[in-house]
Amino acid sequence: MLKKTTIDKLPDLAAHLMEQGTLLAPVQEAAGFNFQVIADAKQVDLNFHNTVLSPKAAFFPQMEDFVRYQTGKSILEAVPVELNLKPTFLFGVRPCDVKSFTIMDIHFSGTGLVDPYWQKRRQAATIFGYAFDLDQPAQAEEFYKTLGIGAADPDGSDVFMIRKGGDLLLKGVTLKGEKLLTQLSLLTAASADEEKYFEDYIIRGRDFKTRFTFLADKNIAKKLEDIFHDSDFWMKVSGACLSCGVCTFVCPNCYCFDICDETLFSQGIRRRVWDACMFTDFTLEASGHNPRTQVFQKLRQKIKHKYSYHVRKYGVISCVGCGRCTKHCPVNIDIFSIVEEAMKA
Amino acid sequence: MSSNNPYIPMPVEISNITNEVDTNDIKTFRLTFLNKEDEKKFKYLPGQFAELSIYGKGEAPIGIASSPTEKGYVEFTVQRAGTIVPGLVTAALHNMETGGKIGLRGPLGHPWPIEFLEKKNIVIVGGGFAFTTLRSLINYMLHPDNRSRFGRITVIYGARTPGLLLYKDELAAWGKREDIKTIITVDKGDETWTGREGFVPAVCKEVAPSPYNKVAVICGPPIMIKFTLPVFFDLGFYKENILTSLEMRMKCGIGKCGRCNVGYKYVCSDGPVFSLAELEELPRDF
Amino acid sequence: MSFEPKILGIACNWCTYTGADLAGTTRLQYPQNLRVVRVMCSSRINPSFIFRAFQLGADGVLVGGCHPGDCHYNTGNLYARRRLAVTKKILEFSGIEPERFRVEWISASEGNRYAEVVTEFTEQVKQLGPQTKFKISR
Amino acid sequence: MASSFKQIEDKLKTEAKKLLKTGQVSVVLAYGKGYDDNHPMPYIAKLPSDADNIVFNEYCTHNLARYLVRYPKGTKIAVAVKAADSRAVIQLIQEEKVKREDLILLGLPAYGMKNSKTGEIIDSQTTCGLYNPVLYDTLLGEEVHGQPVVSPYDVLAQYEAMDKDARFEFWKKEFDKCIRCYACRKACPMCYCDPCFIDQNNPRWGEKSPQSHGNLMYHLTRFHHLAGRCIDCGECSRACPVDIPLYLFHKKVAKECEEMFGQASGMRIDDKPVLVNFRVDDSDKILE
Amino acid sequence: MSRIGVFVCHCGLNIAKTVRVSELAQFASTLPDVVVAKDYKFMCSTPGQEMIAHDIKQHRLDRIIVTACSPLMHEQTFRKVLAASGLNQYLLTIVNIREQVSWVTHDIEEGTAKAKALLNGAVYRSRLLAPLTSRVIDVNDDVMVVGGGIAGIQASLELANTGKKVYLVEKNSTIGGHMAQFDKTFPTLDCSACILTPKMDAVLQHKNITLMTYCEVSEVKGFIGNFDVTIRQKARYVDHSKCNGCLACTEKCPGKGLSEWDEGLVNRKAIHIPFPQAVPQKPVIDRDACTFFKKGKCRLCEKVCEHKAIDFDQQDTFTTVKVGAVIVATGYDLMDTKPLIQYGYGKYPGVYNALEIERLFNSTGPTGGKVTLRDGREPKAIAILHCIGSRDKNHYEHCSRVCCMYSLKFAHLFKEKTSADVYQFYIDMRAAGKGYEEFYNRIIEEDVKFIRGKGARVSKSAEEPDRLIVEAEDTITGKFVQLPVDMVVLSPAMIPRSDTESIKRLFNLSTDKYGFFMERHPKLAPLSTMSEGIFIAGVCQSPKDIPDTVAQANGAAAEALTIVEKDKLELEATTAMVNPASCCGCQNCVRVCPYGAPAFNETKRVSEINEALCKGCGLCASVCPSAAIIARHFTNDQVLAEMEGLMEF
Ligand SMILES: Cc1cc2nc3c(=O)[nH]c(=O)nc-3n(C[C@H](O)[C@H](O)[C@H](O)COP(=O)(O)OP(=O)(O)OC[C@H]3O[C@@H](n4cnc5c(N)ncnc54)[C@H](O)[C@@H]3O)c2cc1C
Ligand SMILES: Cc1cc2nc3c(=O)[nH]c(=O)nc-3n(C[C@H](O)[C@H](O)[C@H](O)COP(=O)(O)OP(=O)(O)OC[C@H]3O[C@@H](n4cnc5c(N)ncnc54)[C@H](O)[C@@H]3O)c2cc1C
Ligand code: SF4
Ligand code: SF4
Ligand code: SF4
Ligand code: SF4
Ligand code: SF4
Ligand code: SF4
Repeated sequence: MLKKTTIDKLPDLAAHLMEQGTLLAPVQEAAGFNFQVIADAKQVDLNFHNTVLSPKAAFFPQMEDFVRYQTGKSILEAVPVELNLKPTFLFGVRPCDVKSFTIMDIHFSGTGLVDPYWQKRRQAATIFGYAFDLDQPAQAEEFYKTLGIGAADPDGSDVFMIRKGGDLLLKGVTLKGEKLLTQLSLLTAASADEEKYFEDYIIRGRDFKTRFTFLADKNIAKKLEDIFHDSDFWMKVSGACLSCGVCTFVCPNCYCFDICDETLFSQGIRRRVWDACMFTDFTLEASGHNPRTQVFQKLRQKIKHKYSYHVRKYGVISCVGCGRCTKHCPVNIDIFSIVEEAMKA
Repeated sequence: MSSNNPYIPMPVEISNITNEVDTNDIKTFRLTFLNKEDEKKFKYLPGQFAELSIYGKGEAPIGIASSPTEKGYVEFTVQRAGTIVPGLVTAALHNMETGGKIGLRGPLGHPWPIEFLEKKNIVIVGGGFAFTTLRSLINYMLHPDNRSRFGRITVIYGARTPGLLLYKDELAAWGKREDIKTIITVDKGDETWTGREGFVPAVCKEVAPSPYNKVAVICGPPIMIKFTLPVFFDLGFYKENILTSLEMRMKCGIGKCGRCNVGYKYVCSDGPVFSLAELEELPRDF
Repeated sequence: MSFEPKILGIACNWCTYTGADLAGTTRLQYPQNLRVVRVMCSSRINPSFIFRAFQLGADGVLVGGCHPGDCHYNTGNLYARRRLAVTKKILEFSGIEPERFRVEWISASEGNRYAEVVTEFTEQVKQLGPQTKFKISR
Repeated sequence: MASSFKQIEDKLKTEAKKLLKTGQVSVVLAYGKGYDDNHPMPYIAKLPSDADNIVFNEYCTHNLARYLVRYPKGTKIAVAVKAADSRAVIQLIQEEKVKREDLILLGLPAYGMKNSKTGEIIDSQTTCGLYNPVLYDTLLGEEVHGQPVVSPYDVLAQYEAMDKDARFEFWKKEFDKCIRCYACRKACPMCYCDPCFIDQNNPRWGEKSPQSHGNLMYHLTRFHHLAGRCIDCGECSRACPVDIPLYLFHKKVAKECEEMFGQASGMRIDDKPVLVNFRVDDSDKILE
Repeated sequence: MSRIGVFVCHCGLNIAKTVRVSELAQFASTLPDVVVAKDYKFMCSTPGQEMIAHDIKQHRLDRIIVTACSPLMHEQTFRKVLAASGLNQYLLTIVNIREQVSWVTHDIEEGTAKAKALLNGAVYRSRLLAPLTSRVIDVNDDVMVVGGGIAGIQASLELANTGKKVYLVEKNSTIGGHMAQFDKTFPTLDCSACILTPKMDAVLQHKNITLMTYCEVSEVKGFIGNFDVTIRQKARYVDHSKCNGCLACTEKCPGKGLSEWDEGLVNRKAIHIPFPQAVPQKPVIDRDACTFFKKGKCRLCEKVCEHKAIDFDQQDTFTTVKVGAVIVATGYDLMDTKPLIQYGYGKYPGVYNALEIERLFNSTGPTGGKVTLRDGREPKAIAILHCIGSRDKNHYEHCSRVCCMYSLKFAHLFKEKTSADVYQFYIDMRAAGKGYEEFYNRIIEEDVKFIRGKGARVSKSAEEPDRLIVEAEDTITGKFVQLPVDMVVLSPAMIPRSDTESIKRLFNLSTDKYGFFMERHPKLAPLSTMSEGIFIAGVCQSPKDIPDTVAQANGAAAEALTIVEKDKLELEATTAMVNPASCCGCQNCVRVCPYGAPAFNETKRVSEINEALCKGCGLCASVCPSAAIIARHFTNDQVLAEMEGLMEF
């Protein structure tokens, strides 16, 4: 059943959620919006287009502690860090970012060994998806539409939210979401008109215009494979790339990590931290051999990983078209223009 | 969480250390489990590897050198890595003594395809210290319970100098057996060396095993692999019947951390064992 | 108990370290808060060493070298002077009290000066109180 | 009268084409089309026909000197340089990373550059504040005159005046934001080390995890590495996805270096970088 | 993972009084990797050392920490213990709890706490120590001496007499240096030529000395024990292998140039030997003065030379020799006093500098030893002005040390050769030297007038146009003096050679603020330099007189001998090295190293350190941004670990 509340009451809604667990929601920061653990219900702000950093950190934090140990003491005294999670509410996630969770699920908990941290954090969370505003044009660098993700796609959310003027319409998508909504007494039932508006909105969202509209994903994988050895092509498109890690760190679908032992005064923590295929030491072996040293190799890895390898391995592109990589690239490299060019090559 | 957590190592104790070579930088570590359940869970086959873990230093993926037929312990043959700046984990390991306790995560990766090898004649080609998982395979096949499952076994093993050959005692023992043919070669012998001299690819060509019902299992330094593969290909071995094992920098060992891919394959979880046919599908450049 | 600061010293082998020994041989008394790392030349000091010292919880850092012109390696301390000056400015702008970081030229014959400097610096750091800004808290 | 961006672009195209055609250079580092006009990209022209793709507009902020070190010694390169970019080239020449005789500097006088991310005019206080290149072989437009000249260090006053605890809190807040993507060092024309000290694990200079102390170690050390070398182009701050005002710190260090050693970075080819140099009569006062 | 042994010394009560030593050992034994920890009364005693040796064996220790007195005291002692026990000596760490703990506090709590912290730091560091071995190199037997003044001559002879082969490189066409210009030498007043020329001859005759006059060093490569020195033989235009020194050529030659030897007071021929006793006695052609070179015609010398020794086509040639050590003895110049316009040198013919006066006294000089003014008059009053440019904050702060003495010598000679009144204008008299004060007293008795006050100005006398007025403030009477004289002698500062910069660069020497070569240590190593295997002697190090110069020359010869006497040399083990995998090619190390040890390898695009040149200061390691330099024994990880250990408790 569709529920509703008003934007004015957002702090109350937030406060309710905070009573039940941890609330993560967009907050205005100096550099733009970002998800934060909400301490003050009034901070929650839905007047954003999308967040600077993707919400992947909610499930795959940049730093995850595995074990605490003491050097000089036996391994038997090392203590695994247990995750004691409260229920978590991830509030106001755009459909493309929601989609990224389902893609990452395949990697972290859907195939091979299960990553317990990802899985536990996922299980503890309820996701409030939040449709884009269809009357606002997409930002130039976004292209999720191309990848079959609607601007108001509720898939993957537990609760999906659409804004209608000063109102916020909420619908339970999963049983978990539905149950939660019924508990939230401050929500009222929506009218039939609103229900219709909601359904139409979702359909309308599928046709929402973004920059690229012509590609079918399967071809991308094949085509990239074909031109793998065309280093001239890769050199050309990577000419400006700095091989920094911005595009990977802001990407909701980049999952590479490193495991580090960080010790101080013989107290240490083994933890995982984000890593990036753009970094020098990513593939550097102890012998000094490094299979990927040149910028073009690194950028090729990144692009092929997302649009080709990932498709071969998991059957889905590892990109949701959020456009963060392009937007934040210091030299304005547009990953999708490269894919587009590859298709022409 | 920890019991099912693939990132948390099991505690093991170093019960024996063997210095393998005269340069002192390759040692075999025999590890015994400190928890009996861990030992039970640690079911592996030749060709798999594990992450050796030392808190404060890190982890290093190392191929399992012992055979699952050897009960009560697992063995790893480790080279001290890094020429100028020593490798963190391997150097620390080399500084350890028996009784030292470390961590172990695994078994990881795919083994040599044992079922596929059954009933076949097997040529094992090893070079340098990359002989470790081959040793595991040989000992596995030679075990009385298993020997009958496999056809003829030929081992061709080469090292730069006699001092750099691993598992010298075992090599000698195999040499005396009837059910395995062992050919040892060194690039350059010394005064005491009475065996064969010459590079592995050349020896392979000379021995020229017929491809009939045969599988070649090859492990060694990249340069050796590069020249040995064509030899077998020319001898008429099917690409599917030439097997090798790859190495790439890795961290998690379970296909999550994203760094050891060659094309769409992860060396840790899809490999490290690949057939030549599979490799040819992958890009030659990374 | 009054605040007893931990002070990290880095002293060059030829002048300041020897000067410190001289302070000992002449039985001069000074506070025991300073713990000295011996390096061959004050120019060996990497700026990161200083940052790290504060992260490790040093309440003050004292660097000692030969007087300019007397460097055992001719010009080492002339480079060090510039590099450490920049280090100090960086510390200052990052918000650490610049008084917590001091560079002194103390020759091998200046045992008394060594004792004086240590005494005075320890006193100064005491006044400043514990350094918590950079200190890594776990 | 300053030249328009379009005029400069045309000259840049012509000049690049000429240089490539005559074989005077094998590479022209300039700007090319991005996915829209507001997002041009560094562009590497190698064929005379490539020159047609060159653009120059108010969003062409990138410091192309960054790419020079990628080419093998002896490669003849023409590089389009704005004010700070030319200083970067000078600094690189001082550091013997590039040779003057291998370079042709196409000077771009530019006023009113805009930030691609925000679309706003870049406050010249956040950069070196110069409009005309310091060094060039050909100037592809009229020198900019009559625009307000700002001291590059004016912007610091407010921060210098801060109480030290407040300043510490200010920086702590800023550095805590850092996600360690290293865009700052990669965008920096003077950060050409590969590997960077922070990439190394034996010893590990700063923890890899993006926590206060690792971040602090990375940034403070980087500021030190760039002391007397940072040419104040502002690229690091513009590259930073979380908008850390790194330029402030760099400016402060640059100001101090200039005061202590009497030399600004990237102004004269024959200078020696200040921290690998000394004067016997440097004053001990600088340590106070 | 290391097996560390900690040995805490009581040093009788020296340490034990203010550090609880057994508690310290107990504390050590709780630290990770510490296998044994013991305390003992006197660790440095034989039983103490034996205990360490024994424990190394018994506990298979691989790191030793001795917690005792300063490393400057006993590091060597304990290193030997390690070496004798088969452990690399660099695996020793000394914790200084005597000089820097127990002796500087009375408080046993404080002392013990600090000792613990220091020990903990040592344990942290110790784990990361690596064994080091020093490289051994072969040593070349021969020595090069640069500069053929009295210093160079003396050093060459000394070395040659021990049987070593010496290359003596002199830039002029003769050896002898300044001393050859003098008439008499203070304080003994013996004839300079009489004592010098035999030595010059001995050099020429000595079978172990290769004399290379009219030569300059153009390149120095290598390092101690193994220098490759390239020498440029300047074209003489006379083939010395043919010339027999008859000097017929010099008579006919029409070309004229100012005689350097006579300080430009007279001319000499274009083809010339500098002075009659020159060694070698073979002429060279001064290209700038030669009529043929100037006008394309002449060649008179060629015609008269019976031995066909003249060769106008001669070019500079280069030879490279290998030597094990080098002595630099390039001497000094006198300061050019022309810019000091207040003294009128170069303006008034009556103003002379000291070396010109030396030539005037000399019987081989321009006047044949007669003291006359330029216009031939005999001076009636002479003023000698001390400290011109020396001891002067505006010019050279240093004292030139010999001026007082030679001014006295001049006074004496003036008195001897003329009837003039002689006045000394001095700041104060410095006569510290054997027999110097006596010489001073003797001169006072010779009726020389002393005016204590620095000569301030020399001007032309208004009344008598060919006389000069010297102005000064007499600091004894406080009166302003204006003294009319005929001749003024300036005693200019002795300053480094004008080509000091290039010599400095060639041999990688450093200079003090005036430009004199710097010794390694002013007291303990006054003849060595920071460049190993390179020594200095004579005035190039600092102003001094002949006795001191000769003493230094002998000393330098002995120092050089200690090197070339050896077959092999052990090099410093704690040197720096570049990890090429991390080097970004910034060349900072190359720019800063005081010894030129790092060099950039253009092909590999990384820097490399020549360990033979490296002294292990570690400067390069701290300027290396990408932390590529491993400063052995003081590596980044070792220092960082030690700091961590020091700060833990
Ligand atoms: C499948 C596989 C099997 C291997 N089997 C053996 C073996 O049997 N014996 C043996 O001596 N060595 C083996 N290696 C190589 C061994 O993993 C490296 O030498 C080791 O990781 C170096 O670690 P370090 O901490 O000493 O070096 P560091 O330089 O400190 O390495 C830092 C980290 O980089 C990673 N890394 C560095 N080099 C490699 C590398 N070559 N391969 C994978 N990861 C690397 C590791 O995560 C390591 O912890 C194997 C590698 C792989 C991938
Ligand atoms: C006016 C005057 C009077 C003095 N009278 C006395 C006295 O009476 N008694 C006394 O004890 N002292 C006297 N001294 C001091 C005395 O001159 C010095 O102590 C002595 O000459 C120093 O000898 P030297 O070999 O160090 O230098 P020098 O005599 O200067 O000899 C240096 C030699 O090195 C050569 N040379 C220089 N550069 C190079 C080069 N690059 N390559 C090769 N060769 C080079 C020069 O040509 C010269 O031959 C007097 C000094 C002066 C100025
Ligand atoms: S594409 Fe852009 S953001 Fe990504 S590594 Fe290259 S320069 Fe950095
Ligand atoms: S690759 Fe770029 S567009 Fe795609 S999900 Fe990642 S950040 Fe978004
Ligand atoms: S921060 Fe320092 S080491 Fe890193 S790239 Fe910049 S200059 Fe080099
Ligand atoms: S660009 Fe910004 S976020 Fe990235 S490392 Fe630099 S300061 Fe940190
Ligand atoms: S300072 Fe370091 S990075 Fe620079 S050239 Fe020397 S070794 Fe290489
Ligand atoms: S340690 Fe000192 S002497 Fe050695 S190379 Fe480095 S700077 Fe030169």
